[in-house]
Amino acid sequence: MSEFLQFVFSGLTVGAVYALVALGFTIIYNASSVVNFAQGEFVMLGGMATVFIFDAGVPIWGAAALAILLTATIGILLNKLAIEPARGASVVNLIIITIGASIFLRGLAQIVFDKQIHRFPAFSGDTPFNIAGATLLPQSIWVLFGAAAVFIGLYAFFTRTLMGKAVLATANNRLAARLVGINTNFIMALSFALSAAVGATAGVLVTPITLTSYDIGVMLALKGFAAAMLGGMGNPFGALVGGLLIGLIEATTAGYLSSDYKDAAAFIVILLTLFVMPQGLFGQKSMERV
Amino acid sequence: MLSVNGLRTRYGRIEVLHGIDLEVHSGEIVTLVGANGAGKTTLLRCLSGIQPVTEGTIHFRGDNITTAPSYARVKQGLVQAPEGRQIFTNLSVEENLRLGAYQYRDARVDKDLQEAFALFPILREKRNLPAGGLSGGQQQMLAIARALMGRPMCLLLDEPSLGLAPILVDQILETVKSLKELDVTVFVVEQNAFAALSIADRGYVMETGQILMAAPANDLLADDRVREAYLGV
Amino acid sequence: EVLIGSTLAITGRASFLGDPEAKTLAMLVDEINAAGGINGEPVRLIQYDDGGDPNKARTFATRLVEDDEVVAVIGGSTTGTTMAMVPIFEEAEVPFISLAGAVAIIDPVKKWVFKTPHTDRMACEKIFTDMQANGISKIGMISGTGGFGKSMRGQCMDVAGDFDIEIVADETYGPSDSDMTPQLTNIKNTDGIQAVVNPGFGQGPAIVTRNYRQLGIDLPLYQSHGVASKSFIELAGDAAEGVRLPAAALLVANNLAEDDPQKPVVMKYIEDYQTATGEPVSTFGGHAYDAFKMLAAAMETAGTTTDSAAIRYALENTSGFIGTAGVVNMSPDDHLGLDLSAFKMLEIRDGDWTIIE
Amino acid sequence: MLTRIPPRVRALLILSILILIAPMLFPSSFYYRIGTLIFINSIAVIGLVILIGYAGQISLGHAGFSGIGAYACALAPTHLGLPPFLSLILGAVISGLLAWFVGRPILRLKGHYLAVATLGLGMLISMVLNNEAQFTGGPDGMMVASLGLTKGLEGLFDVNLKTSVVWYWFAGVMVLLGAWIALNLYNSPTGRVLRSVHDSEIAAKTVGADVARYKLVAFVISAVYASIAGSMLALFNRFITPDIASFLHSVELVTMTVLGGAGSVLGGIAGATLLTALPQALTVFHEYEHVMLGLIMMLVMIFMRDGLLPTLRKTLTRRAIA
Amino acid sequence: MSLLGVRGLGIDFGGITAVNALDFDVQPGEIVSIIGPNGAGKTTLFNMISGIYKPDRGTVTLDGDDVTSLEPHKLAERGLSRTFQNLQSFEQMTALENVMVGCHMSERSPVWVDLLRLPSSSRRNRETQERAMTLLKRVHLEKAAHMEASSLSYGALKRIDIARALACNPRILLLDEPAAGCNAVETEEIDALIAEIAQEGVAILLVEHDMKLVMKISNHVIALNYGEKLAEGTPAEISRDPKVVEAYLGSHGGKEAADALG
Ligand SMILES: Nc1ncnc2c1ncn2[C@@H]1O[C@H](COP(=O)(O)OP(=O)(O)OP(=O)(O)O)[C@@H](O)[C@H]1O
Ligand SMILES: Nc1ncnc2c1ncn2[C@@H]1O[C@H](COP(=O)(O)OP(=O)(O)OP(=O)(O)O)[C@@H](O)[C@H]1O
Ligand SMILES: [Mg+2]
Ligand SMILES: [Mg+2]
Repeated sequence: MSEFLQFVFSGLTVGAVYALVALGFTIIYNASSVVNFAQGEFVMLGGMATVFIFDAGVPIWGAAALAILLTATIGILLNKLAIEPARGASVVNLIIITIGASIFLRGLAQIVFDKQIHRFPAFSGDTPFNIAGATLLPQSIWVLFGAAAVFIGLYAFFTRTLMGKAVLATANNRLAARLVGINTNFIMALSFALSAAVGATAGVLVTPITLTSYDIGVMLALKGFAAAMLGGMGNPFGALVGGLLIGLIEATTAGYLSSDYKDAAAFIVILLTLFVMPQGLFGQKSMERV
Repeated sequence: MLSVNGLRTRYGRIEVLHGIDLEVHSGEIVTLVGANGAGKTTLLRCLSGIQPVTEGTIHFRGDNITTAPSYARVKQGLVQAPEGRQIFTNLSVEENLRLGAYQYRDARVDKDLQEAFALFPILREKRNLPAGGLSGGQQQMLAIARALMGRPMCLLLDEPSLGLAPILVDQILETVKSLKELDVTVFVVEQNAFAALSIADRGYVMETGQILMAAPANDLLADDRVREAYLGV
Repeated sequence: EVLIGSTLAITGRASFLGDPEAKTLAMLVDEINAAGGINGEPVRLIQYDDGGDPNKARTFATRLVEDDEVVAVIGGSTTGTTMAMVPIFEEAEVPFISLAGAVAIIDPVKKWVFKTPHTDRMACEKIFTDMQANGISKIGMISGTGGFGKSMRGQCMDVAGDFDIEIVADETYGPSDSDMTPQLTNIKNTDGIQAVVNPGFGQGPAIVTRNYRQLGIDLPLYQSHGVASKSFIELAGDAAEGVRLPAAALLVANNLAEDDPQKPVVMKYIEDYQTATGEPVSTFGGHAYDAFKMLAAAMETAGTTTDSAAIRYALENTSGFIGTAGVVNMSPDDHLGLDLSAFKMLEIRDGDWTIIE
Repeated sequence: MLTRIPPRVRALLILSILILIAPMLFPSSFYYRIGTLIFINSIAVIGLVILIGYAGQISLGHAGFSGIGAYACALAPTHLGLPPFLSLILGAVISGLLAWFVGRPILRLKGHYLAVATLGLGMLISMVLNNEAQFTGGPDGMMVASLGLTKGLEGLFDVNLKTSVVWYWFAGVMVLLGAWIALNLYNSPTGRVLRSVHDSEIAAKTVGADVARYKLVAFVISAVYASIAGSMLALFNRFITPDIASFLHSVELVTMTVLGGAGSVLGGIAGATLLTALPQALTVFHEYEHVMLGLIMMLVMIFMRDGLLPTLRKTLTRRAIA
Repeated sequence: MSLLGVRGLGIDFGGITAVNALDFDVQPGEIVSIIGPNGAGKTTLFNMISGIYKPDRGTVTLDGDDVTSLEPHKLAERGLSRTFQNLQSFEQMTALENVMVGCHMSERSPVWVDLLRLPSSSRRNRETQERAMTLLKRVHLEKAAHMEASSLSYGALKRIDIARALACNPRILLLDEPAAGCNAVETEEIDALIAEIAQEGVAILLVEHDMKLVMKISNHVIALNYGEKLAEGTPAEISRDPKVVEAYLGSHGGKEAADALG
């Protein structure tokens, strides 16, 4: 029993990390139907920038805030310099642009920062909580809360505010969005800033657990993308559930079956889910009539 | 209200509007007729800032808006119900309508919403359903209602009767006429030229990217060339 | 001009190997040129970044041989890249000194291929020797699934029997995993385990170490020589206390006896490297240091900077060379030339390495 | 004069001429290797041109099929005693069959969901290659038998041939073959259906096309292309690691396809050429290499919307008219 | 036995009935028009007949065979073809290629024949091209043959849609608002075209809001309202039916209908 609980804790910790990345994907996707493959780099930038600002003597909270701000600015620049000039390009083109951006940002990070692995201290120490024989680090609770907070914020934004609707409208039909008076350029900038900030927040929260280096973005983007698709792209709730689910599958497979094939188990579950539910668990079917 | 001078535009290398001059006065209903591919839709796209202008100017209420972004034009009261409906298929009917009033956050939005529902009761029935599920004609109603939510000073309509049942065509024409009473200027592109000309003050005839004729609507209705080429009588 | 080539994993997953290696080589070339070059000729280093990708490495190897026409090559940060390049240097008859770990590189011996780091097999032997001395006979293993971890796991399985050690739990984790508590929970719950070994490099071992403490496992934890850099202690934090690992003298230079022949060599390298880069040394940079110094020495012995056959012959007959890894004595059937004595068993105490013998 | 020739033949002519004259510009024999790698990548990319460019179905897992092809050539000769060339065929057959079996459920998915499903498929293949170390040598890879091209030719002509030179011509012929087939397809009944599926599946169905089947056909063909490319890489390098099946390699292949111009075979080859040769050229930038690579990718996609080749072609014809 | 038979057909969307208990028949060479207010269920009916939606109730028969819920491509093989209210053009293909895809059933061959471009493949290609060109001429679009569909105007695309559907050699053709977006003169061309097709023995099921067109060429008109049959009869009967006038035609439509009937 205690071992099962331990697997669950492990799964939730890792899953919350995936969920945070997936939530970042959701924002840009909802504004532009583009999967931003540089999302992982936002997470990396959040973590790495915090490390370096912290090492320069700024208190951890200040460092984190600065790092998030910096990453959001980079998000805006990415939109302004690479996405906006490509207006009207197909979704595949935009994806390639984001892949280029991720290579670019990674290259830049290895020059501006370095190629070492880093971490900074956990927010509330490293003494684990002991719950029914299983242990959980305080930082894991931070990550879980972070994921929950980001989810609630996004959910409210997309369902309760007109601005949130305008974001969805921009992705659904850019032309129509412009015709009803939405400043689509602003919406895009906003969503890139928001998405980058969410990514950076994830980086800040998870670095004490996962450690960080200039190239962690690739794997995080991959897992986050998978999580977002499992949950149903575009739905914040799906991103949350998808992330946690993949974390749990990996942890229990590693615990009960084989650690060699825990990633495989996650992908098999994703494939089987999609075969039955082609829109993911909570994805919305796009409405197009003929 | 709206004046267009020497407007030219191109898709890639092919020029499709070769210097359009056109004037819409405040409170008028003006209609534009022309065959398939004449460039009517393209002209409206230019007016709304969706299609860049290569030469010429567009003035709206005295301001040069030739290069103004679309959202700024909507803010100034130049609103379009586009061809092909262009609704937000994944959003609900009500969300579509509320986005039509994106510029406004006041109480009048709710009032306008009720008016839109009164105009097209079917939309009230389907207010919470995704707009993509609507029938073709219902989507057309939504597109028009959404444009009205934007409180236009000048409304641009691209084939508003497309796909509408005859009884609704009557209603749309009535609505357009009633807009005139509210001091809304209307510029309407219509294939149903007879109907459009019968409610319009003036009309333009367009052919292969050029204005061929401009005259009071009644004169056009009586013109033999127009009757033969567009009214089919 | 002496053209020396190198292709390393300067970026990518193995960049913490390739990065210090590349920096070390660049530093040594500057140094040797300032001192008049090799046999009076200036040295030019042609350096490529293969990112740890074997296909790229092979392309760069071809480029070094056919386009740049270098006289010798140092490189291959990982076993995969090294093995992909071996046939090229064998065919082109260019001396090649690898900086990767696996024993497969030099066993069986290949005429033109040498290597400087201790083999993973030796690391296993060193760890098991220490275990045997402490009466440990049943162990658990948790290995990274990257090339390094996978290869060392195989070697450890292979030699465990020689030390009467039984591996009763065998878990793995992926190169970018961030939580190993499920695997460690399984190890913890296996009956009779007396110690745990963790072959792997990168952030994995640091996380394993932290999870190990989080779960409150109080058995000895052995890491491999793959974590032999100061940053491991920083990353693992307090959890690193008491962790043991086999490593080269470089890490404990200060603690070496004054009469240790390695002491002046490693002290100088540490100082030079830190001045040149502002970063602390790792044993990985040391591998490159050994390779370059050995190559330069071979060229001097052979008295040529162009005749690859003579250089190869001189390399193969290197003896008594003192490097950061230990004292090297090569022979036609040993292209590594290190023995177990070159490894020191270290334990982390108070956030620093200490030698235990 | 060139315009009188049908576009299909013209493309093949241009390609043959380029392959023939390129070696005259090679400063050293090393460039034969780059040429060969370009050709091998081109073969995989042509497959993706059919899948992505023609049929509009994305795949982020095609490196998995390359992996199957590569390991077929690594394993079959030792374990089954098959000659390397037959192993290549065996790999292609296995890849084709796998694509056929998994293709039906996978291709019911659309857009990003299809992307993630194919990604998962590729990941599964790459995990098997990584984990089953007793067969595959694990992440450190394994040696591959020689195809014996050089030996065979030397026996024939009694000359001393460099492997990469022989391979250059062999791979060049294979690219021509692959391009010929893909170009044949473009304006054929099958190709037209694939291209129509790109724009509207429903309309394609209502004119009587069994869309599910045609998508599957494109998937299988592209898997075979990828597999053959993988086999060739293994036989050429004579050493193989699971990196060939990695997610990053899949992404690289898709990037080549789109960068060059997804809808056109020559475009795909141009993309493969750019992304294969670029890292070699960028080595002069040392640590700025990756920054430059990312930058170039973004710039090409921003300023050459339709991809490298189609954009160039448009500019050229505009010049010609002006 | 009728060519197309519809019996008790019905479908619901999320609890709301879109079409219910519909019965009717279409004979070869006959033009049957479906009219009704927006949202009456006309397009939905087409979608069920052509296999895009699976009906919840009822059957569709072709020549007496039950073809309910058959895949669209199977129905196409049995001679049923259609156009779309929401255009479904192959945007990145030329007008000619759009129509050539329509010829798919007559030109398809094993994949390997196309891959190797055997002479038979080239020959079929040529034949198809000629046929497609003839069809384009029939809808007066030969000038646009080599233009990409994405650069054509709405009216042109509507006509390509018709040409593509004709390319399937249908025995029954479903046209969903073919004249939408065309002016009176263009509508007359379409009207002539439809009559001509019917003359050749093709049955036509037509949805259209242009009463001039409907009343002039239909043999038979069915009026729907809220998914159910409101009235059925000859154009003259329907145009006088007070229920139809009230729910659908209105004064304007009534006048148009009367005009068309002369
Ligand atoms: N995206 C485009 N690219 C290239 N050419 C285009 C594009 N859109 C329209 N055209 C061309 O521009 C011309 C004008 O088209 P437009 O859509 O404005 O015509 P229209 O008068 O609205 O016709 P319709 O009545 O059929 O809607 C046509 O010849 C058309 O082929
Ligand atoms: N996929 C769907 N999801 C939800 N509702 C649908 C769907 N398809 C059709 N409907 C509903 O069914 C009803 C009938 O729609 P249909 O498109 O058949 O109308 P129609 O008669 O073709 O109208 P129009 O003349 O406006 O084209 C409408 O109320 C529509 O909202
Ligand atoms: Mg138009
Ligand atoms: Mg309809």
